[in-house]
Amino acid sequence: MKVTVELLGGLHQIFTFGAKIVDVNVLEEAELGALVETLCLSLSSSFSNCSPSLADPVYRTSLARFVDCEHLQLTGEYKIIPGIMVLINDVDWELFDEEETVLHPNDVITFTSTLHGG
Amino acid sequence: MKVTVELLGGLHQIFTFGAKIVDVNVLEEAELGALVETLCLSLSSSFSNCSPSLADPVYRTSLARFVDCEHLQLTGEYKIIPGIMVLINDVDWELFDEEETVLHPNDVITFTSTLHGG
Amino acid sequence: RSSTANQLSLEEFRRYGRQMLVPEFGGVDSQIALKNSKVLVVGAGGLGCPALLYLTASGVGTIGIIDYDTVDITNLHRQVLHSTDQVGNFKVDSAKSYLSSLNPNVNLITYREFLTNFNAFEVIEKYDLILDCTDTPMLRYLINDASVLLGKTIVSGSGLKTEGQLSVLNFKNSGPCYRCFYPKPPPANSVTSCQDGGVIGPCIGLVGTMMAVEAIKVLANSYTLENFKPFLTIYSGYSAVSQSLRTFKMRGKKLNCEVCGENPLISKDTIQSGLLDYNLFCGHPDYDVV
Amino acid sequence: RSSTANQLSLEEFRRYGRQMLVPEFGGVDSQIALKNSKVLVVGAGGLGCPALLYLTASGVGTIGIIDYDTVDITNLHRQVLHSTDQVGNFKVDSAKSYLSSLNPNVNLITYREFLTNFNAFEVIEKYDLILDCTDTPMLRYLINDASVLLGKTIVSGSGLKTEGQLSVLNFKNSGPCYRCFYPKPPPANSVTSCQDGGVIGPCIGLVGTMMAVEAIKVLANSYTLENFKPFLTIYSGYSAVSQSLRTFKMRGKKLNCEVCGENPLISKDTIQSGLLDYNLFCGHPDYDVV
Ligand SMILES: [Zn+2]
Ligand SMILES: [Zn+2]
Repeated sequence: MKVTVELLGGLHQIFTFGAKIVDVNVLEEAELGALVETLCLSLSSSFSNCSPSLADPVYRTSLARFVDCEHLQLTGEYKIIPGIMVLINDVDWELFDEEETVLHPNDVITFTSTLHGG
Repeated sequence: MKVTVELLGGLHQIFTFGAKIVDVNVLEEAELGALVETLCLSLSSSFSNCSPSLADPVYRTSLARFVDCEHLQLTGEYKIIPGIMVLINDVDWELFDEEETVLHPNDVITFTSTLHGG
Repeated sequence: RSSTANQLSLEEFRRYGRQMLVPEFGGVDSQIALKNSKVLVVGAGGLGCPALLYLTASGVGTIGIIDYDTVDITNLHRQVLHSTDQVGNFKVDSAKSYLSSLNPNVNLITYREFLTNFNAFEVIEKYDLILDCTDTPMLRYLINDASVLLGKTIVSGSGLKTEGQLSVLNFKNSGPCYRCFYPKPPPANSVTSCQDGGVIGPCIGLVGTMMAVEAIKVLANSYTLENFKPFLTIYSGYSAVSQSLRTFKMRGKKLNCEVCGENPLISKDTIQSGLLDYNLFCGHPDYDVV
Repeated sequence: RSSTANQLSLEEFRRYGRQMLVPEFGGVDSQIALKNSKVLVVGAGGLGCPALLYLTASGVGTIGIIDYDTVDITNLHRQVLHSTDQVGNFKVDSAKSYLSSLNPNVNLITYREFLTNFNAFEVIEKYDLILDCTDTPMLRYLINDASVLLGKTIVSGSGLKTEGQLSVLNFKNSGPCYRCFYPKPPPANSVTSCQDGGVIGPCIGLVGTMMAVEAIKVLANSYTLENFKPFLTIYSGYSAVSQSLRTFKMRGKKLNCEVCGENPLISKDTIQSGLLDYNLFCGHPDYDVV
């Protein structure tokens, strides 16, 4: 099924597709965590045709702006870093089940990194 | 069927319900012109239980901020005055068929009077 | 003015460095485009004040300001470019005194005049982009007609109470104009001014600030004939939660538009001769200009 | 200062008349509420400049400004309250010199200091509402913690490049705080400043202007415990068409929040003793303050 991903606060720059809004295909009843993994795999494809290693500093620096690379290396889980807000249809994911929120067709998932400039 | 009406630019003040967003029931396949009439009839109910006359200056002053009262008196048609923009699901009604646009369930119809202050 | 038109001085590089860094802005080329631009701001009131502050700070090379009003104490809650000691002075003089110290690189030209049928062409033709920061339909039609006939893009803003509206009109002579949006003027009794209806200072300020953003996009060529889409953006300062902007997709140029259409009725002659009487057209035969 | 705290002078009636007319504002009562309010603006930069201009103009009775920075030429494209002749002067002094002439009715108090663990409580406790116009996570956590412990509402803004964010935090001690939104600081290398990332002047200016609108809503009691809903509003100056605001519905207060939760770990003591090291917490042990 199709969901729409929005990347705000500069996050779009780290992904291959480079767009702020993009449609992504996920499995029926996929959880939000699976979408995060799909996005990260799309990121890796911008570095090489094969899956790049977390030891590659360029890849790791990019990925580290979205998920916790240490946690990924230890557990294989893609965990959003602190400072990124995740919203499902304009509502904070904390009001649902965060990574475990079950997605529905045409959901809009917004990721935005927190800005600090003033 | 239900459509949603938004009244911006101060227009909400002239209607009975006084809200900026309101759900309105119209017939299936109603045209936008019929919605305008429904809104105007709701306005008249704020003046009395029976239908007030266009000769009533208070009623006419209020109504004149939304429809052309002279045209109404002559033809019985409710015609939006110049300076009010009408939008259907965020798109200018000129890109559809203006008053003759056929409405669909859950359409959002926005009326906004043009502001001139600076 | 230590550098030529096609390059930036070291001072300019430092002053504008933080905006040249922004990818969407377009770097040195865009900064030089700004430097070579001439912008006319019509009205130094609630919209004009923040627009002038940010356009002057951003390094637009030449900025014209036209307004015949003097600073009144009732302006001060929102017209933040005019300080209390300027009450009674002309707004254009008050504006220039602060703006020239804000950025001495900018060539500031002031017109202590009403914009009228008779001077509109002479003034507007000197500029590349016009900001309509006025407050009556009459002036909005006049600015539109003269700008269309001279081929100028207009950034148009307005506001009242807690709301505002924003549009880019006659974009490169290909987008719709004010008359395409509003072929007929509103009934005179449906028009409310900030004097009568009131306005929250930072709400009108926000619209003026948005006008500066749009002006920078036009001048730095972020908008092109290919990507520009006609729009009307509506701001609400007191929406149900927080503040909101809504952007509506609008009609293109109307073929039957009286000024930008295929068979225009309005020309430089009809305006300059006074044949087209904007007071009468807008139903205010006794209305004071501005 | 010709009138007492519970009424307005004739001068004040004239100066603020246009905003008192706006139904959403709330008339004379709201103007008197503004007059009796004390607002602290932390940071007189890209956000602080427009926020200070509009809050001063609107008639907030007492405005504190804390900043240890001096005006630099690289600030001038966006920090429109500081003119070129102020380069090298402290921002608080530059700000005060213009603001005091903008509205002599306002009591302006300046702090030529960093906000630190040691002075935060002493400064913040004197005010009713805090505007966070700073530019590092470290200061945002410090302002939040001290404000929460002192029961102050915070209007929080930020921006970078063409985007911005806005929120009202710890609303009347019942809404969520900065730590409820961000229990853990972002990785230090994911934080970009306006110096490094650049910023469009009127884009950050728009966020500061929105902060002034939110401040007026808090001070004039447009927001109440009944109608306030936690939100995060995101501004984009260069969206596909025009500019955009998106408002997201956010979590409420978190029961396990380290400062506003049921069993807080953070207290005035842990802050003032220096036990809570914000530099270390945010991963910038060598970071300059502000
Ligand atoms: Zn036209
Ligand atoms: Zn909290």
